[in-house]
Amino acid sequence: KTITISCGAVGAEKQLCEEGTQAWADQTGHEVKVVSTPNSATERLSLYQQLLAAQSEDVDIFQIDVVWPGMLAQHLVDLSEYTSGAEDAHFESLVQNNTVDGRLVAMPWFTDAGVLYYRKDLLEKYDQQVPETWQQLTDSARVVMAGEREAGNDRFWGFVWQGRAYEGLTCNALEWVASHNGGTVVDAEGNVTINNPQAREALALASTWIDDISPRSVLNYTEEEARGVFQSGNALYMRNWPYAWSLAQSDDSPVKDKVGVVALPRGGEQGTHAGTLGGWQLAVSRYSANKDEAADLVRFLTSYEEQKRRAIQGSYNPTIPGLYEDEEVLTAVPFFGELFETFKNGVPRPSSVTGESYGRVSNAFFNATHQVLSGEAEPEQALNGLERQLQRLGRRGW
Amino acid sequence: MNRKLLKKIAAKTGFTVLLAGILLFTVFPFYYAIVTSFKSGSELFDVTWWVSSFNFSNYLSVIGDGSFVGSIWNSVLVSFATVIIAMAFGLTAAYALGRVQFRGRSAVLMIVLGVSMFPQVAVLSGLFEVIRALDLYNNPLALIFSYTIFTLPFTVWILTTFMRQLPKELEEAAIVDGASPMTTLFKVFIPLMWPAMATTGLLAFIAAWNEFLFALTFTLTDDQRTVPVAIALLTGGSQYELPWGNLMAASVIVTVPLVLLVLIFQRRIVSGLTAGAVKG
Amino acid sequence: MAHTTPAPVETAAGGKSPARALPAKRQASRVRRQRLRAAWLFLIPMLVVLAAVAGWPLMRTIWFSFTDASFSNISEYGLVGFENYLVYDNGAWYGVLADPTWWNAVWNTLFFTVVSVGMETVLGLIIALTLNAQFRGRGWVRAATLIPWAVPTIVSAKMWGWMLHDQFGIINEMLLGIGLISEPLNWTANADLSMWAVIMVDVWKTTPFMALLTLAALQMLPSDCYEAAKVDGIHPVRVFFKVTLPLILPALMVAIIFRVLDALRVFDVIYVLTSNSADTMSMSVYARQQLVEFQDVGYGSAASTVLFLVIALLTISYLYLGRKQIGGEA
Amino acid sequence: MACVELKNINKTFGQIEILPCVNLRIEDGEFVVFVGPSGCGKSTMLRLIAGLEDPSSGDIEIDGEVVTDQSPKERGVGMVFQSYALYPHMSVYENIAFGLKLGKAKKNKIREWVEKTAEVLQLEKLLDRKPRELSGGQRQRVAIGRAMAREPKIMLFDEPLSNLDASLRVQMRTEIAKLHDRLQSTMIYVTHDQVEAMTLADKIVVLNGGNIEQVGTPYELYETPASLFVAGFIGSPKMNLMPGRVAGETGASATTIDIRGLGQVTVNRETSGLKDGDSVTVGVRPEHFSLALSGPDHGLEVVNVEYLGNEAYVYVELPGMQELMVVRQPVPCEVQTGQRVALTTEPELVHVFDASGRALGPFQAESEATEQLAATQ
Amino acid sequence: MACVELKNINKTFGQIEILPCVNLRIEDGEFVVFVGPSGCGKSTMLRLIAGLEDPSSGDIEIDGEVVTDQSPKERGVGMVFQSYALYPHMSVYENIAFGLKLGKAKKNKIREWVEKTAEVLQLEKLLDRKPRELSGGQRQRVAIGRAMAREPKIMLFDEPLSNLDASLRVQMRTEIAKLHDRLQSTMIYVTHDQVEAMTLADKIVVLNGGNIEQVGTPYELYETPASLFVAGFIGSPKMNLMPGRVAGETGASATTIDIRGLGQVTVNRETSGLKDGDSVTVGVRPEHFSLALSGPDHGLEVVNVEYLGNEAYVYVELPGMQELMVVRQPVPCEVQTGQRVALTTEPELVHVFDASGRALGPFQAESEATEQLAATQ
Ligand SMILES: Nc1ncnc2c1ncn2[C@@H]1O[C@H](COP(=O)(O)OP(=O)(O)OP(=O)(O)O)[C@@H](O)[C@H]1O
Ligand SMILES: Nc1ncnc2c1ncn2[C@@H]1O[C@H](COP(=O)(O)OP(=O)(O)OP(=O)(O)O)[C@@H](O)[C@H]1O
Ligand SMILES: [Mg+2]
Ligand SMILES: [Mg+2]
Repeated sequence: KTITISCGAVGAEKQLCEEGTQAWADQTGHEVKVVSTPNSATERLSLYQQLLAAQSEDVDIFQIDVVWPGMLAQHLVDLSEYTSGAEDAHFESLVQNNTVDGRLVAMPWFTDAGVLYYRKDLLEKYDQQVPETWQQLTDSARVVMAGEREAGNDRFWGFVWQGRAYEGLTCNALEWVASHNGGTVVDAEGNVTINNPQAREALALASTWIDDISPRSVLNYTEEEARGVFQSGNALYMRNWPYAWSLAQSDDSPVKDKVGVVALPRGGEQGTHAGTLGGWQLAVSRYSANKDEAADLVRFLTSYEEQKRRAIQGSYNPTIPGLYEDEEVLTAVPFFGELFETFKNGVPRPSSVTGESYGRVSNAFFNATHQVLSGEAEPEQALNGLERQLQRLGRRGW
Repeated sequence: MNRKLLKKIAAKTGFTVLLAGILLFTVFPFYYAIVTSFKSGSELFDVTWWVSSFNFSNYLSVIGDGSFVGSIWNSVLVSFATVIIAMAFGLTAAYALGRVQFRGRSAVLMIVLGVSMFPQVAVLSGLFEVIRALDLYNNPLALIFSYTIFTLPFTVWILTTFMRQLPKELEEAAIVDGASPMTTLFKVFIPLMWPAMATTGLLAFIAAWNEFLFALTFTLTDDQRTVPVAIALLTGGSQYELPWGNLMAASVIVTVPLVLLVLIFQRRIVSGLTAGAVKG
Repeated sequence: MAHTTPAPVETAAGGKSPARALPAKRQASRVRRQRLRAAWLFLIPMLVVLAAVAGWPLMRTIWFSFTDASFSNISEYGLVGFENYLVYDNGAWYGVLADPTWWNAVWNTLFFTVVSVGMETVLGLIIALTLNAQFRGRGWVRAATLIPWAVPTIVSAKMWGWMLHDQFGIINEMLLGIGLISEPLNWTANADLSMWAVIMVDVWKTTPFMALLTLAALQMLPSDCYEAAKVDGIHPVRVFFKVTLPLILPALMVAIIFRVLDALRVFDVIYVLTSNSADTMSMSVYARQQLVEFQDVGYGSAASTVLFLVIALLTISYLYLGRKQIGGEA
Repeated sequence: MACVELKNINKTFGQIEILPCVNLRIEDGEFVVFVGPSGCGKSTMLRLIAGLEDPSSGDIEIDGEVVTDQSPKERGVGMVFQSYALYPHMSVYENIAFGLKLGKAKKNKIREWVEKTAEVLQLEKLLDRKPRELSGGQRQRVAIGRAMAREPKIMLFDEPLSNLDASLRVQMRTEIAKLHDRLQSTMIYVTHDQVEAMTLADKIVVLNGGNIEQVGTPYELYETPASLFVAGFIGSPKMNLMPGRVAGETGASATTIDIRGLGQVTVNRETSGLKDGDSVTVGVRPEHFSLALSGPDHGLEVVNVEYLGNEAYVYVELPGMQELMVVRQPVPCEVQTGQRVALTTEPELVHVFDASGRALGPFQAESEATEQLAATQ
Repeated sequence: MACVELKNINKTFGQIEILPCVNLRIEDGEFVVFVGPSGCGKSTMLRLIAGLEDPSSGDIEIDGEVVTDQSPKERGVGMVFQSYALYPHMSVYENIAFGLKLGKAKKNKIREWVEKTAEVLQLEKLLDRKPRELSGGQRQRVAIGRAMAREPKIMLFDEPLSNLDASLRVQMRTEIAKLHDRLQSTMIYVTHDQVEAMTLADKIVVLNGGNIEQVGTPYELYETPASLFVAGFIGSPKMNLMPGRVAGETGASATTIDIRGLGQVTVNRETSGLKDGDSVTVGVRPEHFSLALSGPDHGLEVVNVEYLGNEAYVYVELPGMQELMVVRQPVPCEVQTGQRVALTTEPELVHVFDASGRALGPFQAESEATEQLAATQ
């Protein structure tokens, strides 16, 4: 039988996926076809939805984002019938995230969480500490920036992150709010929690960064723009996903070996380290003609061995806690160990609870944030508006 | 005499400057893409004006990916077929709309235009259903079929406009010579419509060549995909990394055939085709 | 030999008998009918193809605009009437027509359309006039000018995003280099600039479209009245405005129509360059956001339908204003 | 067999009535020439007959069959367009061969035919040229060739020789006459050249502002124009027309007419409808005046003498008349500008038109005058 | 002031040489008419003078200044195009006014001007029409109007009256002559109408295959054509040309020439370059033959009589010659087809051309013959 799987696009991700599926195919004698899908998550989602809405058999296994299970649940198979409890070995938060109405619609495959990149050399040069809180980050960034600018690099900035009005900003802002103990916009019961003083404080702080330690154009940065600035040596700090690590460490990188990675700062002394949970899951389509084989492939791909291989070869964060203590893994990616907590306790976006409204929630959230950042609205005003908007969205239940 | 010479030189210089300006305006970003396509890794983040070293690794990696070459082939097939269909239906329709006066002509024109008034995303789902119903999913035919939704109105309108401008007497002469509408169209009008046909053809070809949303949605496997999708699906080592070098190399690769195509067909865009036909 | 029925001979002045009843307008003759039939025969394949491609999707979109269908479960929906368009609920208006974001998108789109199509038309004309001249290497220049149109939109938008980058974008480098600006501009993030950045990219990308169509129109002009203008010693600028422009106007109008249609539906450029930013959100981006990101097929379809109506309205009034040029002689 | 009949044809362009009501019958094999002032509707008539234009009302019959509905092809017409309407993308050869090819003739047949036609039209060397590389006259000949090659049963020529030089025009005229003899097809020909009209026509139709003024043989038109208009239109230089006034009794074989500035003429016309003192117009053709030098105080002043090589036109001023009188004289011409001359003519050669422009026929009392006139031919 | 001079002008289109080497001087204020067979290069010459076409080599001077690289505007020319070249989107009014506005004339000034021009051209009622709604002749008049309204210092007319009816043509011709008188501008005029050429021209230039055959006044061309070509080309119907052979002594005031089928003529030409037995061509104009009826066995057969109204052409067959001889006769004409006639002429009226086509001048011994001839005018 031929199983069609959508995993990754091309490049290293696809290659890893192909190797994994090939191994399974060799074991079982089935055939696996890998289809590539767009890089952009929204494009990928709409493509999936076209296929699923048409009840297409064309794809058996979908690689889905951590925020999608709520939206796609009704098209997906309950995997718990096939996994015989294997999901228990994974991060609990992820499994919960993937369980919709008691059905395990997807298996965690790899995870992601926002981390802070910093320039070891510069911190040393200006005698600064690796920041523990956002405030420290702000202060040290100012110092280093002033120094570097004086030294002639007038394009040097303190902190770059993802400020464009898109999902990435939701992730960033959620980190600020959550690290200030400001909740996750909508709590697990479906109540709108965003309009609280901590959240206001977090946004107010962030909005001071613009034109101070962050260029105004950060308001239009996605991951790559930020990495571009950072990797060309023009920024002290960067908030990004772990993927940037291997690139920053690549041979032709000007910042090679000058980069450190830590968990994102806390929001004040009482705050917590918070990294928004990202990552991808594998799910089986309800319309698949080969559900059994597909589920088996999912089980195989999410297994300990396969995740270990991917962690070593591609620095993909495993979803099985045990792997963060595996020696082989740690030699390949040293910071996995240090950041285990960050990955384990990644802050989930309120996607499960808001279900198919998540898109609107996230949109409302990043738009409100963007307004605050760009100075069009005061945090208070923006959050009031956001709260009203979300309450209206959720007025009949999510 | 001297002033005249000066004036001539000034005019010539002015023209050259204008030309240079136009070329700079249109080609510079592409040139920059070429420059970028020879870079790799962190070089990308440096601003450079010239190609410092010819590093073909991006090209090799793009071409080395077998499915990319295949997608070029798919694109060629799809675009050519689209243009041929658009031309075939467009020309005949343009003859009817441009040369025959009948009631409902403007209504037909409006309806044809109306088709291109919905945003692509809005028709996407419906079209997807049609294509699945016709069992064309993941088949280049689906693209050829769906592309007519934007190429056809365009060709019909443009060709109608140009067809209308041809002298009435020519058609009358053909009628007196006993030519049927078909013959008139093919033997008399089409040869005179080359500038319009080459232009619309090129524009439609490129539009089909570059179409992304339909191509992404209506094909699934790499061996059926077209160039823009293939380019969009070029990614780097991970989810967020954009492989700039590869992307630019791929863009350069797929633009070259188009440039050649334009070079070939622009010869058809010549003036004075109807010169000498009628007096007065 | 000649059995002529001599017509009553009348002098030129007294020619017309005052009360000759004009017979009722005759029916279309057979020749005309034949031509008509040929015309419809020619038209029908085109119409059938269009109907096959577009009929269902368009109907479906309009239909869904009256429902509360959602993307994630498109088969279950209820009819909601005009709720997606406009509804009064709990003391407030809801629906597309009551959404300030929508009206902001409408305004953005109109602004974008007017400015970018205007600029494209002017630039396209200039380029076309240049390419119309005879010079060595004209073919290459023609091919070169078409490149922006030939680069896939996604690539070109990304390319420009890169070039417009405030940190390592070459545009800023260039402007800094010639001293036009003293510090890098935030093209895509700055609310004041981002719309202009979008317009700039769109102008760059689609000017070739205008230029090529205009070129075709120029090349199909009758040439001999230019000689007359030359002999009459008329200034080239005047010739352009009084002769060339009126003569290419029909083609230009059609080119503009299609550009306007595209501009009113603009999506990729804006989406790639500035994402969902409210400063640049267009009607299509709005519709897509509703449809894809918010999963609300009903609402998104309503937005699409309103977008369709806006475009249709604009097009019809444009055609009406320009009917002389377009509907003119046949 | 192709006789053409126009029945109550009316043609309007929008608001403008071009042909109010035309009735005309053209016999099979006849050579009919349409003449008339510029813009009077000649081309429109041809186009109606060809079927390129629909009449606003009325019917066209060919061989008794109403063809208003038929296409030009079915009507069997060929046409030389006034504006040529050559296919600009085809060579001269292809232009001429196009109709033949559509007629499904054989390849070498076509070549033969085209080459023959081209030879007749002196286009042999130009067969490979495109229309834009031809001179005006050459284009016109291609247009003729295209219509000729197909040998249709009705041929329509719209000023086909207007751009050809005199000697070529004579040759072409002869060729067309030959073609007519050979094919016996019906030919309808529009021309402004009087020589062409006179020499080619079996019948001339004079149009004026969309109305048919007179139909007749060249001889009839020249010798007995039915109206002032025809009299003024046929003949070049045109007939001298002078306002006159009946002086004395009418209705007899000799009527005296008073012409201001010229004196009295006695004419031999049917003047019974007139009475003493009525205004009439008197017409005398330029060749029908005799010139005699008169003394410096008598006669009329010669204001201009135009030398044409084979003849000369003497322009004489008639006091009180705007237009000059023209007298044809052989060369060498004896009078010179500034001299004064006396004009004389014969009574039979004087045309008289009543106030409404109708010509007065020859005096009918015994109806001999006419016969006598005819016998002189 | 505008005298035009062409110096060694050569013009080729691709491979084809149209004008091999033309030298011509046109004086200021002169009215020059170009005539020549269709396709001989007349329009090309006008276009070269106008500056619409660049000469392949040679120079064009206006008032002594080389203008080869000047634009038409700088040359100060106006032109009526053979193909009219009207602005298709402008009304008649706008077409005529378009060139005028240039001079920044006031609006009502322009209107006045245009209306005056339109009146002269009888276009008053058509001022609002577009060219496509006009008849051929009306379009042509618009083209004339456009050039006339501007009153340039050099006016070029390319067959401007070819599509007008005879009477309008006469009027227009007069208007052009008036315009010439008024403006004193240099006019260069192409026509195929011999009457136009003869009446309008100060100087006629006869072109043949790109070469200037002869330049002269109408009188000179008609009376003393320099070559066989000019002789055959000027005059309609054309001169009768017969092959002959010198019989007897040459170089004297009377040379005898033997014409096959016609007998011997004695001419009064400079024949010193010839010798007994040499081939020559003898030319006699149709109006220079006298006709006399001869017996049924004598003389030549009349094969055709063409009636033209004001005159008749009698076609006579000369045994052994392909072309028919034409004799002009007044009407009523006394001979009829089938009769046999004898032709006679005067020695002074006989043209003789040597084998190369050059005309033999009048006998020069005392150079009196010419003067005498001139005196008769
Ligand atoms: N573009 C061209 N290419 C080649 N030959 C040309 C071109 N234009 C004109 N000719 C040739 O040049 C010759 C002269 O053309 P021109 O138009 O000057 O003739 P013309 O004397 O005006 O003739 P007509 O009386 O027929 O108008 C013709 O034989 C014509 O075929
Ligand atoms: N499309 C039209 N709309 C309005 N009037 C027209 C149209 N076509 C022709 N006419 C008018 O009809 C009249 C007759 O035109 P037609 O072409 O038959 O004239 P014609 O006798 O051929 O003249 P010419 O000798 O100048 O060619 C003219 O006065 C012309 O202005
Ligand atoms: Mg006409
Ligand atoms: Mg010419």
